[in-house]
Amino acid sequence: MQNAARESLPQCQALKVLGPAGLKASLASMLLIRAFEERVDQLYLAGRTRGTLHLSIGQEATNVGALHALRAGDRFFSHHRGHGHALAWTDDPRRAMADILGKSGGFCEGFGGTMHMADVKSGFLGGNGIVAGGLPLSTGVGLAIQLRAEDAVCLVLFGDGAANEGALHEALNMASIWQLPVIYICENNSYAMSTPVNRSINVETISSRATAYGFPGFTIDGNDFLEVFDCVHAAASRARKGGGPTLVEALTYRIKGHSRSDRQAYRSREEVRRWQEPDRDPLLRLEATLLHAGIVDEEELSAMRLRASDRVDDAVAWAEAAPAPDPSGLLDHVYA
Amino acid sequence: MQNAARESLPQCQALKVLGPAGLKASLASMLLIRAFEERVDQLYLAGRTRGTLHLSIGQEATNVGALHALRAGDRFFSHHRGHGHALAWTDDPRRAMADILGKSGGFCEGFGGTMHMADVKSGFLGGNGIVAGGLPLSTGVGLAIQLRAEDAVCLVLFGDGAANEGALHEALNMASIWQLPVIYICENNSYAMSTPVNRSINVETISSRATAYGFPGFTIDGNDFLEVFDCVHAAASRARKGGGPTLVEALTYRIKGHSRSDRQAYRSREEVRRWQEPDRDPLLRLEATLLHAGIVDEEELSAMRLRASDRVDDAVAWAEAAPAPDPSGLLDHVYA
Amino acid sequence: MRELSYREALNEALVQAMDADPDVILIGEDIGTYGGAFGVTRGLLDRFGTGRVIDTPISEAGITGACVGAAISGLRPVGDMQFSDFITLGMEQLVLQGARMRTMFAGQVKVPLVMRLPGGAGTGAAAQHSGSYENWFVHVPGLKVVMPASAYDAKGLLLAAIDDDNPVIFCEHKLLYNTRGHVPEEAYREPLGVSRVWRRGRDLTLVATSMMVALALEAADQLAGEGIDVEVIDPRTLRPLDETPIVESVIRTGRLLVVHEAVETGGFGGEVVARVVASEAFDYLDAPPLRLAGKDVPVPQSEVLEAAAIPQFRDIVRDARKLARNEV
Amino acid sequence: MRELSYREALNEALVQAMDADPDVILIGEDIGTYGGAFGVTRGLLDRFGTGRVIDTPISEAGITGACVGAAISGLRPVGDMQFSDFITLGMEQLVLQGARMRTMFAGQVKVPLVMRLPGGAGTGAAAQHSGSYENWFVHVPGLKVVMPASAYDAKGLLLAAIDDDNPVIFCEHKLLYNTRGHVPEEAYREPLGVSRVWRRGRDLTLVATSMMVALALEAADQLAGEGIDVEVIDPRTLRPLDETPIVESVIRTGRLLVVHEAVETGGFGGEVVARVVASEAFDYLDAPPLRLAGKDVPVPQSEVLEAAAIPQFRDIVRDARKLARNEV
Ligand SMILES: Cc1ncc(C[n+]2csc(CCOP(=O)(O)OP(=O)(O)O)c2C)c(N)n1
Ligand SMILES: Cc1ncc(C[n+]2csc(CCOP(=O)(O)OP(=O)(O)O)c2C)c(N)n1
Ligand SMILES: [Mg+2]
Ligand SMILES: [Mg+2]
Repeated sequence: MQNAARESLPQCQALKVLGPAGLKASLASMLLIRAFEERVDQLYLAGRTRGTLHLSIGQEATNVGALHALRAGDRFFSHHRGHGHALAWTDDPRRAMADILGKSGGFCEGFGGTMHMADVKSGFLGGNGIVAGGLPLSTGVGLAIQLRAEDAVCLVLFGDGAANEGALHEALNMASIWQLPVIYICENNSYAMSTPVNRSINVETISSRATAYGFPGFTIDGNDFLEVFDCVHAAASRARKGGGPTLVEALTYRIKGHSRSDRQAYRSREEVRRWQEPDRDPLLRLEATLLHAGIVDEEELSAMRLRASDRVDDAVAWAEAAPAPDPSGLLDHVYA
Repeated sequence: MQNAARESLPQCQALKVLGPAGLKASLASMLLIRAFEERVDQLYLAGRTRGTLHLSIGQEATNVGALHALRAGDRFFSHHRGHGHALAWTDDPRRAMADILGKSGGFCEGFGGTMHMADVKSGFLGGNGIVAGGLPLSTGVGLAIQLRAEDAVCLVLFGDGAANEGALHEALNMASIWQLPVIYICENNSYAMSTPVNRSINVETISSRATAYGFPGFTIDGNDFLEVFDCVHAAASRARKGGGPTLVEALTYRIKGHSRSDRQAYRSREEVRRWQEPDRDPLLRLEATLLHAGIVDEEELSAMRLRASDRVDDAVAWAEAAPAPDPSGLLDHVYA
Repeated sequence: MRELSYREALNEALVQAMDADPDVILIGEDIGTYGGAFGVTRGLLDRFGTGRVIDTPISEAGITGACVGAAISGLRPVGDMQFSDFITLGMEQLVLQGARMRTMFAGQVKVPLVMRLPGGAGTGAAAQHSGSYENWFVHVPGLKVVMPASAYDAKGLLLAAIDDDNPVIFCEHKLLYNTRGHVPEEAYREPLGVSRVWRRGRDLTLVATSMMVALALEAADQLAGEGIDVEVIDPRTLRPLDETPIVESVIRTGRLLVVHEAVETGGFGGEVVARVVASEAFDYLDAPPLRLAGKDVPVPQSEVLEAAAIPQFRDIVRDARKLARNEV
Repeated sequence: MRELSYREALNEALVQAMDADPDVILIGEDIGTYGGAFGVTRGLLDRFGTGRVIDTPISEAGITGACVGAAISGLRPVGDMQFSDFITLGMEQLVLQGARMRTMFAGQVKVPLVMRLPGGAGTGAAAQHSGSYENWFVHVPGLKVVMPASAYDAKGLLLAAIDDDNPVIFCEHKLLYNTRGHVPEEAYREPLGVSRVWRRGRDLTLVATSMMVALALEAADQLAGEGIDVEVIDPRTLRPLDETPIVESVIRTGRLLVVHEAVETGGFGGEVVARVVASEAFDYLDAPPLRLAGKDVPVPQSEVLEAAAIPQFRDIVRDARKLARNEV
């Protein structure tokens, strides 16, 4: 993987669609995710979180690239490693932090926590604790969009490990025979918990599975924001025109352990370090591209980094000040 | 589909492995299945069966070709349309008929009936009422064979409709990464109940799905006994040598309705008739080949047909004379 | 009075719901040309087209997920599981997604779906096509569970289930499809969460569900001839359970027998008994509350074995008589 | 006396079973290098190799089917569901295949498998990772259901479950993994189907399972100080249920409280109550038999909400006290 996009930015759909300001907003989103996740990691180490935690560090280009390629009216499903998706879509670190700290005022008011953020009105149909759990759901959303002839798409994110669930098979097949406007993004971050992807599948690419259902699949550099954006944007345009589903496999890497309990015996520190180098780290790569293109300068970049960190400070303070959920509301949402 | 095999019999593995006597035995098995199923159909129409019924008529070449390519020590899983498999393997129409008539003395003693015949000691691991239900099970049998380094394979039969269950995906993937000695036979008989195969998948062949998992898949003429035999035999040889799984899609046709309740509004009589012509009917085709090769003559053929019909008469008489299951044994098999 | 079969009543409910609301769609295997495995959706494809009567591949997790996804998008899908047993393939989508999403997201979504489960034994369909799983769903907060025992209730409850904004498990019984009864033409609703008292009686309260209701009523007739006056109550909705009429009845009769087809152990009968004995009816009990239910065995295929596994008319008569006569 | 944690006790049971019998194999996600999501299989890959400690892709139906297929081939697989909730993806293979195959085939097969389900709430894992599903399995003939509450029982019952020739659902609790207790070194078995009376008492019978056992014992201690003498019984095996000690106890105490973490409606408590009131203990009941169980809501993530959803020590004390004092 090289930073091919760096040279080809002028040809990128991302530049045309987002413009320089939009590109900066996307970079800001990636910076926010990184700062947010690093803070969450500290909060965990300080014993201030509860339950599990799956961090997005290293996957920001896919998180933001995929979601910023959508537009208002579109919908998406996230998964268990979804802080990045929540932030890329809502740009609301306060609410996300409130969820993580189990407070009121977040997306899910103490009911859902880290894996179940959702902002349904805006089209964010939620995280999921069940690997591949969003895949069958996206079929129904795609159907609804199609039946109502809406000009919208549904995107569903999942991991490389999720690609081995039967749910994938059923969802991809149904989307293909009905030509649903669904975009499947496999965030292949090289591991499912302790299982390297080459121990769980016996083919070169996960995207090749799409061909077994009769629709296009692409394997792309998931740490290249521009490549992710362009690929997803093209898939969405096709889907809006009735062109049916697309499977996108975005190659990326999980920098942190799988979750709280991970001793990471299955990989070397050296391997992790390699993915943090400037030619691989998704933030450093987009920064370099935007600098090279003159869209940002070093000063602005510093300001952006500072702003990301400030917003995270604010989010933590806000969430810590928020009240705990009121147990008297325990049964409020079981039935409509 | 033409009767290519007719000319190429001398090159067929089937002739080498089975010899002329074996080929005759296979034809006899196909004749038995046909006669048996036609009788079962009559018994149903006369109100003498209970529950559902799925007949194998038209699929005899796949039934017998696949199972006669196995050998002692091998195992297989059948499915809901499994009378043909039971007969091809056990050559025991009495027990099969007893199961269908809900009598004692059959394979499953009144507990299982038409969909749940099994003769576990011989390697017949049972029919299944759940579409694709045998697929995950075959993974476990394949694992057991592999762990014990047995010189055996496990074969699992399923329909075209079953190919859309998530179970297929999980089973094929696991077999591929572990290189299990499992052979997957998809009896593509053109319909799943009322659903034509081209309405439930969006690719040309079901066998192509194997490539998405990284092992060979073949689409063959499932009404050509010799082609089925040779393909399965080769797959079994490969599997025995540690070569891993194979997916075989055998193109065939279900001549009768799906089950008792089928009004067959989804297809034309003409279509059914075409599949009964001499160039398609699996019995007529194997008969013609063996006649042409001088392995049987017309007289012997007539005798074989008569014998099939006699054996079915005998099976019906035997099963009707058998006692009903004793309800005092109701709870005998719930726990070991 | 117009009579319809249970099958026709369900069909009419679907037609009326779909006529009234374009958001009502059907999703399932062979529900189009074939008309559903039990003929319940016959004619609907012609009337409403492939956009609203959606024939699927054999993919039960996919079907369940499609229903949940469509429901949170504002549609009102009615899923068809073909046989109740196949929901074992959709449990994750139904239970972990459909039933929990509203709570997990603190009320941000509604999940208005109906999943039809044709269940029950008695047809010789054997262990994988004869199941009664209703108590699994009773045990899942977020779901409602409905189980109509007559053509009249089939229509009224299905219309109410489709109106409901929650995921409703709708348990039909294969042997009921051909049973007939009075069914008004208009699109009436029978509210969820209301038990039906089929028959008043002073000596014993018989709570029965689904297929067992008709047998219970027959048994009550026979026992009336013996001077035993049986009250028969059908909860109709198992979750939420309207226990008041049951408790009131037991206060009057002092005796309770719960009859269902599902196997006894871990079944719905335990829930009814536990609620009754925890209620004020406890002080009025003259005899131990009893259950009569399916034997603890996978449903066998052959007639004699199957009949031995499932409560029969004579079993109900026997147990009710014993209970009424204090012979337990 | 040697002490081990519940986790270590399970690990030791696996080691001893695998040492003794080459047919015992483990199948599940991340059970190798990772040592299992809760560390129960730590060290086993090194000891027994990849042929017997089989890390799988994320394919729960596949895992369940692999266990059933291996079991009918003469192996004794121990499956690991990572979280109990994920068995929702394997219900068809477990219930329709594994539990029923022996009966459908009239006894031709044995299905000796153990499926380990780490379940329960209390860790802030939210609605899809905190479930207690034991009563679903209690409702399935062909399965056995085991639920150890202590390190000692964890080891003894797991060894017995592996010995058993039937499919056994082995319900562990995440909050118990770190609890410690006396665990002998030898490979002892605790027989399936035998309740454990943890504490004798005259005033009230408290039946508790899993995590609730320790809370019940604490509550009994506290109540003893108030002059209320509580008997605490842990069924340990929920199916088959050894009800005799419970019935005998209620005959002595006249009062029954069943406590479990799973939601109340449709839960195992109903089964216990129904059995007790149908028994000779009926005549000895001095108060309505009661249940105390999880609230009917998907388990929430945050601490206060989660605590409100699950029975707490103080809830047990409160309900037991009320019952003992006839305040219900
Ligand atoms: C159905 C199911 N099985 C297993 C798990 C436990 N689990 C949570 S995340 C995970 C690994 C997922 O891997 P992948 O899909 O690659 O996503 P990643 O964690 O790498 O982002 C596993 C096994 C789960 N949550 N759901
Ligand atoms: C899981 C499951 N879903 C649905 C059914 C109902 N059913 C029985 S056979 C069948 C069609 C199967 O089609 P196919 O696999 O092509 O086999 P064929 O009947 O054509 O031999 C269906 C839908 C079932 N038995 N199991
Ligand atoms: Mg991954
Ligand atoms: Mg077919």
